[in-house]
Amino acid sequence: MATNTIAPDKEKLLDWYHQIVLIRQFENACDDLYKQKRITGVYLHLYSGLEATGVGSVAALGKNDNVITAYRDHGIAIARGVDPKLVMAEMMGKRTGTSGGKGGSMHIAERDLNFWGGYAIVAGHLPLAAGIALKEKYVGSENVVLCLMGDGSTNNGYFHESLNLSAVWDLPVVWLIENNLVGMGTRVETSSGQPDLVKRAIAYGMEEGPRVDGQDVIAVHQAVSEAVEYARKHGPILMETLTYRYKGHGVSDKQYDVREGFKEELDEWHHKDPITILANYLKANFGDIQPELDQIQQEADKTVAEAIAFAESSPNPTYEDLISNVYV
Amino acid sequence: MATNTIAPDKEKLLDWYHQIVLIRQFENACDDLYKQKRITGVYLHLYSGLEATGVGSVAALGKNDNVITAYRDHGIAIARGVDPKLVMAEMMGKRTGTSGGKGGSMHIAERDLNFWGGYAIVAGHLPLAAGIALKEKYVGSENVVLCLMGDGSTNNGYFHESLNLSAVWDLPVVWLIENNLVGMGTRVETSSGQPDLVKRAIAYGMEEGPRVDGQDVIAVHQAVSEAVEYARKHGPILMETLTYRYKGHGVSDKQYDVREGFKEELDEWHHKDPITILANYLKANFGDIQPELDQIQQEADKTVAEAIAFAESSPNPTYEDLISNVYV
Amino acid sequence: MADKNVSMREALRSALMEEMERDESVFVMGEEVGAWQGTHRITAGFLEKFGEKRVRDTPISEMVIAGAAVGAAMAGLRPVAEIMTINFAFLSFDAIVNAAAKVHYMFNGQFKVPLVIRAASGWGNQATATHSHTPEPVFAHFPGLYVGCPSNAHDAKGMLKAAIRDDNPVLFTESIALYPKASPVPDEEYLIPIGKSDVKREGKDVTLVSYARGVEWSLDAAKQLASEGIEAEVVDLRWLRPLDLEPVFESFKRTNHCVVVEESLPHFSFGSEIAAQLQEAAFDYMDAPIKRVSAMDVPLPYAHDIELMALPNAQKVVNAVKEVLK
Amino acid sequence: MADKNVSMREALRSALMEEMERDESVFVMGEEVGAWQGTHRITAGFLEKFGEKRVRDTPISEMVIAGAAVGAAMAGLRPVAEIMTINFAFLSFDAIVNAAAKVHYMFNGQFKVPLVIRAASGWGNQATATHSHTPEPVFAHFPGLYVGCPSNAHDAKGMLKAAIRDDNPVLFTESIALYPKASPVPDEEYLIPIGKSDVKREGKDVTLVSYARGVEWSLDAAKQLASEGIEAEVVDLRWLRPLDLEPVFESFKRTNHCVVVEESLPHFSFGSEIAAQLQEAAFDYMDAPIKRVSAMDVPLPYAHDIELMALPNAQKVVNAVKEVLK
Ligand SMILES: Cc1ncc(C[n+]2csc(CCOP(=O)(O)OP(=O)(O)O)c2C)c(N)n1
Ligand SMILES: Cc1ncc(C[n+]2csc(CCOP(=O)(O)OP(=O)(O)O)c2C)c(N)n1
Ligand SMILES: [Mg+2]
Ligand SMILES: [Mg+2]
Repeated sequence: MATNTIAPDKEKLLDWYHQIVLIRQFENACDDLYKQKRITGVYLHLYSGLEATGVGSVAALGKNDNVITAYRDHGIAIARGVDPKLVMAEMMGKRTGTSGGKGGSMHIAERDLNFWGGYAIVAGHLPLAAGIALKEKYVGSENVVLCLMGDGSTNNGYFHESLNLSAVWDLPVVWLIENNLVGMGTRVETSSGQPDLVKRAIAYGMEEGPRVDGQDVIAVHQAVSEAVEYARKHGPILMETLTYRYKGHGVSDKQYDVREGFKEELDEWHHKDPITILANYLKANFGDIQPELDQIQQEADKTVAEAIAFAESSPNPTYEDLISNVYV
Repeated sequence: MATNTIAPDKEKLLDWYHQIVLIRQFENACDDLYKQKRITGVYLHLYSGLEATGVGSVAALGKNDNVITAYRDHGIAIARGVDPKLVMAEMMGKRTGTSGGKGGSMHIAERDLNFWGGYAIVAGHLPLAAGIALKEKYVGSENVVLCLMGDGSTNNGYFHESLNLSAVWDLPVVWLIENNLVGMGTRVETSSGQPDLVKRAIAYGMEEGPRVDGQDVIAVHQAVSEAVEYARKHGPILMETLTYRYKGHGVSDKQYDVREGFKEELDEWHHKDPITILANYLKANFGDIQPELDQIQQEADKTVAEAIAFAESSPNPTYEDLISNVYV
Repeated sequence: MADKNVSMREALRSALMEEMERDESVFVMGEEVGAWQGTHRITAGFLEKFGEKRVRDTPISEMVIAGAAVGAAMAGLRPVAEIMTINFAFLSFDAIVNAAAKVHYMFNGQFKVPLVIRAASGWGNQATATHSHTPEPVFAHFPGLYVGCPSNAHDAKGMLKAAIRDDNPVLFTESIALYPKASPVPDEEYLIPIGKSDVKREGKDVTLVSYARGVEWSLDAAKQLASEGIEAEVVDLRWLRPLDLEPVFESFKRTNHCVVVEESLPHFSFGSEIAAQLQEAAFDYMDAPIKRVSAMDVPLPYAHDIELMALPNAQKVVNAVKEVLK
Repeated sequence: MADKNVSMREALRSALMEEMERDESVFVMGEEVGAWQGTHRITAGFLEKFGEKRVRDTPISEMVIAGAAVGAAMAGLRPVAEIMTINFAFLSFDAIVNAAAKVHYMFNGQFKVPLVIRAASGWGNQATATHSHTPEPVFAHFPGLYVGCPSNAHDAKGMLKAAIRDDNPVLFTESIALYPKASPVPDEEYLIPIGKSDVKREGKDVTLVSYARGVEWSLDAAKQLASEGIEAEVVDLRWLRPLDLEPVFESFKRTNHCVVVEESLPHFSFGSEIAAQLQEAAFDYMDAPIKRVSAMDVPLPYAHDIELMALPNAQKVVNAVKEVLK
């Protein structure tokens, strides 16, 4: 089905605003819940700061298109329409979670929404994306795959083999690098001989897509919509959004809350906050919209509160769950 | 130490001619010996047709520089100065072989010549090359590593990770793709999204070296000498030679001798035979040189005959050899 | 119809061809499977018959061959991915044990992975250290994956068909040494269920437990032993995952003696697991320790005669049997 | 000098630091080992002390981290490459088992590979299926490689130093759960030779065989058993390659009962090998079958309470001991 690439209307913009605010609120809640030990484990990677990339790119997809990402997946799940209740339940390892509590924070998926999940082996989901795209091509559909990945994953062998295969097989994949400038602690300039990551498309004779402002949901949506159209018609394309994560890499990061030495960079990026940018755009174009924005904020708070309540009142998995689904 | 990049003199040219003829003769002998079951096993990959690349590139190295390659390694070993007797003994799995008969055709090496060997996992030797180059840089030497690889290896994860690491660490490596147009049966256009393989340097912000005529030993020597100088001063460089193998991929190739459908291509490349090209150059520049060339041919025949005699009269490895060198 | 004598190569080829004829969603991908007709000629003629869509040549990219096959399987196709030889599956190791074997569980059953990864396995032909592996036990260590290893043409056909029709990921290895070996194969269709072992020979004196090429050594040894009045029972496990050991226990309880035969390296391997389970399941029936005949514990060399010293064979099995019986 | 109580993390850190101070050719490379101070803080302060030349941050490229370390070692350096967690070593699998473990043999001793690959190992912290491996037995399957797995701070320091000074490739795994655990470590230098196991507790009634984190479970179980009058001997193998089983055989010949304890998956694993060798070496001393306490045979889940059901613990060891003794 065709994807709309005309300038988004107010309704759509408010919907995106709602998604971004909801994700931010959800991640803030996860942060608190982890500190309160109501979410446990060693891995929790927040999407705070990157929301515009997830919301804008996923919004460029049709309902039959596909999306897959890495472990930093809560925001993508919510943007794709996964019920925050089920996501939060998964965060808490509950039986009602998207993966029945067996996947956790890094492995949210919703088959019915063609959200193929979050994966924790860096770049390990790229070949899966190629395979899902192969299926679409094989059955002659027009559906594409949006594969989000971090900047750090582009230095892995999986990246090379997957992008090359998608090129020689003309697979309908939008390879989208969420470039937040850093892996865990290693900066792109330190880890990539070619820091201009989209240029790596040349190595595969692949369409070199744009490098867009990842904080501006409208810009992201526009660019990804064009990339999606390209992929539908011609095959793979590599693109990049420039974005930033406010927190440390994950909860195991010694600088999870206080990121020493990054104060200036943080300030700079907070000034480019996806919520602020979109709010300003809405105010500039649709007059006094603040009441609506406030209401959206309240709805988001409510949704997250309900998600937490649902999750905490949900049952834990049982021994039966432990031993099931090893095999079909 | 510096490498000579001025136009090669007669003596050097005749030396190269001798090496090329010797390699050709050696490979022809291997071919016969295999058919006579005097060389056995499932793997035997001849260098016939590619000699100018091996001889010209290795000639660009100083004695303290390093060279490493894949399983198509006989020619590289001989070009680096490994005694053909020891190479042939290895082919026959004899105790006197370069690897004591434990390595065989694909694993010739001579530590004393900084020939780090042939490796059979496609692209598996690339990270080793990076590591050897790291040692040179670590100890502050000026030595470089010449890493030869096939076109097919450039689509493997090892290629991506090794070239990227060499770029971010500025390692002194000349990455030389012996592009003989095909893997086993798969053509470069089919396997590589970017068939212009040197362009892959861009993905690593690496110096993009030339794509040279791999049949012309003088051109190869000149280009690799420049690449070596570049690597010594600045770090890694990716270059390519266009060449061709006359035989099938290896003895297990159904089209090892008769390469159906490739008659025209074969003829075309036989017209660009490294021996003919160099012989013509010598004749054009140094008058009636045929007698010297004939004598070189005879010497090569003699060397190979002696190598076979040496190998066949050498002892087989023993049970002691079987169980030794598992650990230091 | 009368059974025909066909090679394991031909049996595998017809199994794959019949499944591709039967089900549009079955396709093959891998290095040189198409234009080149398959390194081991299992897919000879396939490109011509099924076309480029279903017979897909890949670059030399084992990570994505396995990984893309996982994705295609999750999405509903039934890929049969060929890794040219099992040695190169070490480059697919993460994709096989950490993706194929995990996604069904990790996402609580949302995704199925109806995938078969075929690979030629085994050594003894001077392929040298990096190309001389039979690491099936290493892969079988990981739950979520099935591992099948046929010992003859008949089993190969029925097992491969079952693997292709199953909704779980299957690593299917084929002994290079067995490809040319012929045995009777029925014309009519048959499947050999995943996880079903098979008694290849009955005997009362000793139980030989093996799979794949080891079964051949075991049967040869059994012949030789019979001529000396020792009747060996030979159990072919066929699948390392799931392991069907009931017939082994049952046999051992009669013979009270066992030798495990494997082409693989000796440690943390097949023989280790069989011996460990057997001593636990049938302790009261042990008249002697369980012996293992395995590859020698060295990287494998090129020179043929020392390579053969390292390789198991029927005589080594015979010797082991005599030890446990004495 | 009196021993100090230090954590295994600190012991490993000082071992590595002392070796780098001692030998210019020793250096570390890996993801986040430098500026980030090491994911598990083993290299905290190293970049500042030794500089970028000897403390090398790498891209997320496990194939070349292991492979380049092999090349650097062949060329004469002594790399200590860190693979952040053993799970990612599946991407280095070929480089470790087919390069590091093979080049010395394949080229008949022309090259040495004085390499240590360090990796954090183990699970039980909700890291989920792809990040919850203890696959040491899988790597130990391959000759040419050494595999070391310390069970406490004291051993960790002496073993890592020995590994760094050895001229063979060593895979050295460190149990994440043990990093914070403290035990007495001498001030003066000491080495723990490769391939030397250690009796951690003496006892006459049953032999517990384990390594790494399993030793902790075994010792806890032994305490509990002692309170019930059962004296367990605990043998810590320390190294899975080479395996030093003499003390196990010797112990078993006195206790006649054995339980093997491992954090790894149960099949084709550590317990399998120990049980197989024991029944062969000490058959006449077996009063009961050898039991294994291992991880449950499933991919590991996220939810903590079901994860803990799958994880071995002291109580499971106690129960197994009582079974073999009854
Ligand atoms: C193959 C592999 N190596 C290492 C890790 C450990 N690790 C987890 S996330 C991460 C950094 C990834 O950075 P990037 O791709 O930029 O994603 P981001 O976290 O910035 O979104 C690393 C090294 C892993 N999970 N998988
Ligand atoms: C990782 C790996 N995959 C597959 C193979 C089987 N194989 C051996 S050589 C070869 C083709 C290599 O082609 P290329 O790199 O162009 O080298 P050439 O033989 O042309 O010199 C293949 C696929 C292998 N040895 N290693
Ligand atoms: Mg990043
Ligand atoms: Mg080639």
